[in-house]
Amino acid sequence: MEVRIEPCYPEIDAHESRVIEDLKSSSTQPIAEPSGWLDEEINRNILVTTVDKLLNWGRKTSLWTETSFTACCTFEFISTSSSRFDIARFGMEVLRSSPRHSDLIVTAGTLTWKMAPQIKRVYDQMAEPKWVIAMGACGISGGIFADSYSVVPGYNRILPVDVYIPGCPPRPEALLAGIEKLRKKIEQSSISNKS
Amino acid sequence: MTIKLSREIINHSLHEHVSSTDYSFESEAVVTDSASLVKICEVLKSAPGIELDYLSSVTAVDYPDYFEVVYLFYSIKHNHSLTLKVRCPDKQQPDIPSITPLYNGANYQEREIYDLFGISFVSHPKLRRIFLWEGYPGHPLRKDYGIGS
Amino acid sequence: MAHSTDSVFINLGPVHPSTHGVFRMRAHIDGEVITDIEPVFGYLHRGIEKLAEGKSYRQVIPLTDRLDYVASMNNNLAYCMAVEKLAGIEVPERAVYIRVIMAELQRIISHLLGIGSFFNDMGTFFTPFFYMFIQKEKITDLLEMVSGQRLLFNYMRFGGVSHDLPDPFLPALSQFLREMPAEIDKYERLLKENEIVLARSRNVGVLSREMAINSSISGPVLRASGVNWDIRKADPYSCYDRFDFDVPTGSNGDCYDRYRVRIEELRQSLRILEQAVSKLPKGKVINPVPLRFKPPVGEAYSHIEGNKGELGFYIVSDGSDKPYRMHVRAPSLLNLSALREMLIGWKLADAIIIFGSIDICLGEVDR
Amino acid sequence: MAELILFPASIRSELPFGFWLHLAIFAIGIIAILLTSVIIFIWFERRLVGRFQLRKGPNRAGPFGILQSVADVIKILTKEDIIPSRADKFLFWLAPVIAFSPVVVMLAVVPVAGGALLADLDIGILFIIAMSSITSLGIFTGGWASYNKYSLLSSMRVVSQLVSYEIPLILSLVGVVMLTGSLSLDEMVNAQNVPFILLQPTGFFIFFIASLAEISRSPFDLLEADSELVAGYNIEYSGMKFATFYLTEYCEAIVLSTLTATLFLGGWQGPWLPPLVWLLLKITLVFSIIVWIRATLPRLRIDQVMGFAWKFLLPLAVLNILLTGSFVAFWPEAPSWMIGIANLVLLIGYILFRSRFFKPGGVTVGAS
Repeated sequence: MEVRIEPCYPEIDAHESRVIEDLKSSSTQPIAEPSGWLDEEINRNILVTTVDKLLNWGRKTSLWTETSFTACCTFEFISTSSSRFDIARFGMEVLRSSPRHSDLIVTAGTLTWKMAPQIKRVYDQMAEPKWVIAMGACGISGGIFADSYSVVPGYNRILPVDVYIPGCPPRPEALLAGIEKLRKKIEQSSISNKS
Repeated sequence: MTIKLSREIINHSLHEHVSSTDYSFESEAVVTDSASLVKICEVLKSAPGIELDYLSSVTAVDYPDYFEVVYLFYSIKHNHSLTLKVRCPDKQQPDIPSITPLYNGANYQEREIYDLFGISFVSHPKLRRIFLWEGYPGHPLRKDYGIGS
Repeated sequence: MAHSTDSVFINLGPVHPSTHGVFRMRAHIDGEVITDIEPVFGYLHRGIEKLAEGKSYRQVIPLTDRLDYVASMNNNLAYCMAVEKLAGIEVPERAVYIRVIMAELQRIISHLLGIGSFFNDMGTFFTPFFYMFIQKEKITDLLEMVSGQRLLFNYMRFGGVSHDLPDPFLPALSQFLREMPAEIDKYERLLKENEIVLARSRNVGVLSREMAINSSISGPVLRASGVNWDIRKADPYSCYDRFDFDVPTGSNGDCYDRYRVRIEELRQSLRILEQAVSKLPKGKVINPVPLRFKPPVGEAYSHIEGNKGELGFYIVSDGSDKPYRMHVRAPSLLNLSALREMLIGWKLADAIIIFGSIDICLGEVDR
Repeated sequence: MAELILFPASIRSELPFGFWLHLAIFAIGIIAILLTSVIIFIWFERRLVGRFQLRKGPNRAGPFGILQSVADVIKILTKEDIIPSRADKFLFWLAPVIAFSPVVVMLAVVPVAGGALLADLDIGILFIIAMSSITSLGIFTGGWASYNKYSLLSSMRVVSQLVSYEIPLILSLVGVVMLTGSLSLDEMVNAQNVPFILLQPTGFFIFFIASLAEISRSPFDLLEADSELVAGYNIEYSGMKFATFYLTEYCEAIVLSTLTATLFLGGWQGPWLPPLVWLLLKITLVFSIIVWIRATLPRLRIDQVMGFAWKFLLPLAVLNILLTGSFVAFWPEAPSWMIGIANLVLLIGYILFRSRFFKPGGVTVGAS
């Protein structure tokens, strides 16, 4: 029984570890969530509100999710999209695997430092406007694994998170409530100020 | 019922190939040193009546005085099992021969032990970190690594 | 005139729709054919084994939930059995039966998901997946009844289970057991002899018997290669020796056989469940152990036939209230040992199916 | 207005700018109907797939969720337009245009009522076949220009698959052409006293399967194979360019449904209802079948797809031509039911003959 020797790519590995180390050292503090929508009431006018209404309606009604799920919460997300809870009612059943097509990252699961550059890259590749939902305790703070040597304590170290959904894992109802929160938030955003 | 192999059967099979000082018994497990590991594995894998063809798991424990690598073998044919332990007293530069050429199933487990304990497996086909990235400082499952950040 | 082609280096994963999580393969492809592949692990390495060393024995149970998150009761069971073996704790008869019921329900969930995602990888646009999920949700409801959680149950304890079955559980389970065989027949009608399914999965990704044994493959993948090895039969634990059930084995070791073995195992699980429900004794469900529980110095290895293969826990105790070392014998990781042998030479589309037919869970691979 | 659209043949003679009026009305009408129906059909497909999967599908935006696709359009059109830094910028921009335009143009020769079509070309069928090949060029360009390995693989698949399926597709139409004696679609619809699906079941079978492959719908959706190629040829496209590709995909499906309805189901012909309504009903029927197939069947592998075209469909198409040709040449006055039955026998016989080589079913897993 001859087993062929696995190929080995030391240069790629070295490069990737450099990326991981860089990201690890540069993300010691949580990124604040994009909060420009809070004080935008001032610079509103009639024209922009009407356009805003249309755009925001379109954006909130068609949130396409990127399939970049990491761990346990994935199954609650899939449950939510399956026949019983049917996320498709909100037009969200379009799971695009390409980040260019998607609007929303649902961070379902624990993030490790090895995975962090990939998730950040996916987020960077997504086209604006884009949103992030931190789903589950691990997504918020690292949860039960926060003390571990390899786990990122919360997605907000590397991504600006819009909505946090607590739970380990959150129930589908909780996820739907979180999505509803995000839709409300989108409703209140405006094209006239860049968040 | 998976039965533990008795000392007599093991002694009977091993005495022709391995000197009896190279291994000892310790509560149902065979304990040996790194020098005669591969030889013992070869014998146990092919000896008639034993034929331990299935390597269930490989793991390591960091005891205060030595590293212990624990192998658990089954025989699918005879439905019996054997625990084999290898002790490695050198805590600075522990090394143990690899049994990946014999059992392909040991491949990733040995890499895992290398990654998390820093025990190097001599003549392993690809001894690189498996879970953590290259250049990660330290070996987390060692007792001196510390828990938590 | 001979044409030569360059092989292309391509990354499958870690963010890829069909790597079942965050697995990654660096593949060399020549046209569509895979010439070499290097699996890359560790994108979900959460250090569970290290974290366990810092927690008391009971606090480790929630950690084990998160190993194979598709079937967390099985992990609870294997861990509790290892600690019970270490400390010599007896389990009441009723709890033993409840554990078997939970483990088999979890096996059904896991196999349903495995089959569903296998067909998803084959490109069926979620339909079989959602059909399976409808049944999965019914079981989830059952398990939620007993534990209050939907995914990570944390139900088992040393010496039994955390509390008794609620009153509506058994009628609901019987209802489910009545409905499920017809559902399995429905899947069979839809998929078993579908021409495209056969064309895509038969004789694809063949894993020989010798290779499977030498690579420490276990569970349905091993049985599909024709090895009759099931820990429930080979080393009966809990009360599996009191049940009458069969071990399905394949003959070719291809993707189709792996799918068939899972379907047959669904049926066998239902058989076990029926017997377990009818024999379920009365009595207490836990022999309580103290909160600050200190097992004697020593070590114990205990294994069960998990949903994906042999799931074992190796625990070393130094007499304190925390495990000195906990090792998980993760079937998902070891089932990938022969991945390269199975993938090389097949087309890219086959590779996805072969990978899907192994049915791994990344939480368990990387731990 | 409806009068004008439904009976435009009269415009030409009566009005001074008859031809231009005709052109304008039809061009605008086709594009308007096509774009509207794409939006409705996307929603229709999502709802239908939802029903296949025992769930509801989009139902929140507007009544029954019918505005769902409108929301999608608004969102996609206002998304950031990313061009990868290493992409070929010009081709990257050009590809969606190349892919989209021929699809619309194809509708020019499809009659929506008796004599009512934009351009009554004598070579209507040839025009459609020529145009349908151009789309693959656009997809290939897009996949290549993206500088992405997945999209490159996908575009390679496009070329091989689409070129292979052109041949059975064209050959399957020869039977229809022989029965009609004309290449004009208008004539073809007029000739269908009995829908050609009854006279030419083999031709219909080949045409439908080959055109499923042409538009890359399941089970031939290899270029968008989600599970292996992530998103296929449009993986790097975002915003409006992605929308164009998305539009192309559905326009192709609608055009295919239209052609199937026109060539094999009697086009606009039908009692009681207006011709346009009949045509739309038939289009919806064919589209539903496409969605049904998509929701049911797994995907084939690339070599199986190619083998199916060359080893199975091509011989069948040639046999079909021989059979129909012999009728037309040697026994022109044969009753139409006889042609239909002979054709059906050919189809069933061929499938049974070929299926000897398959060994379906069989259980390899036993319990012990």
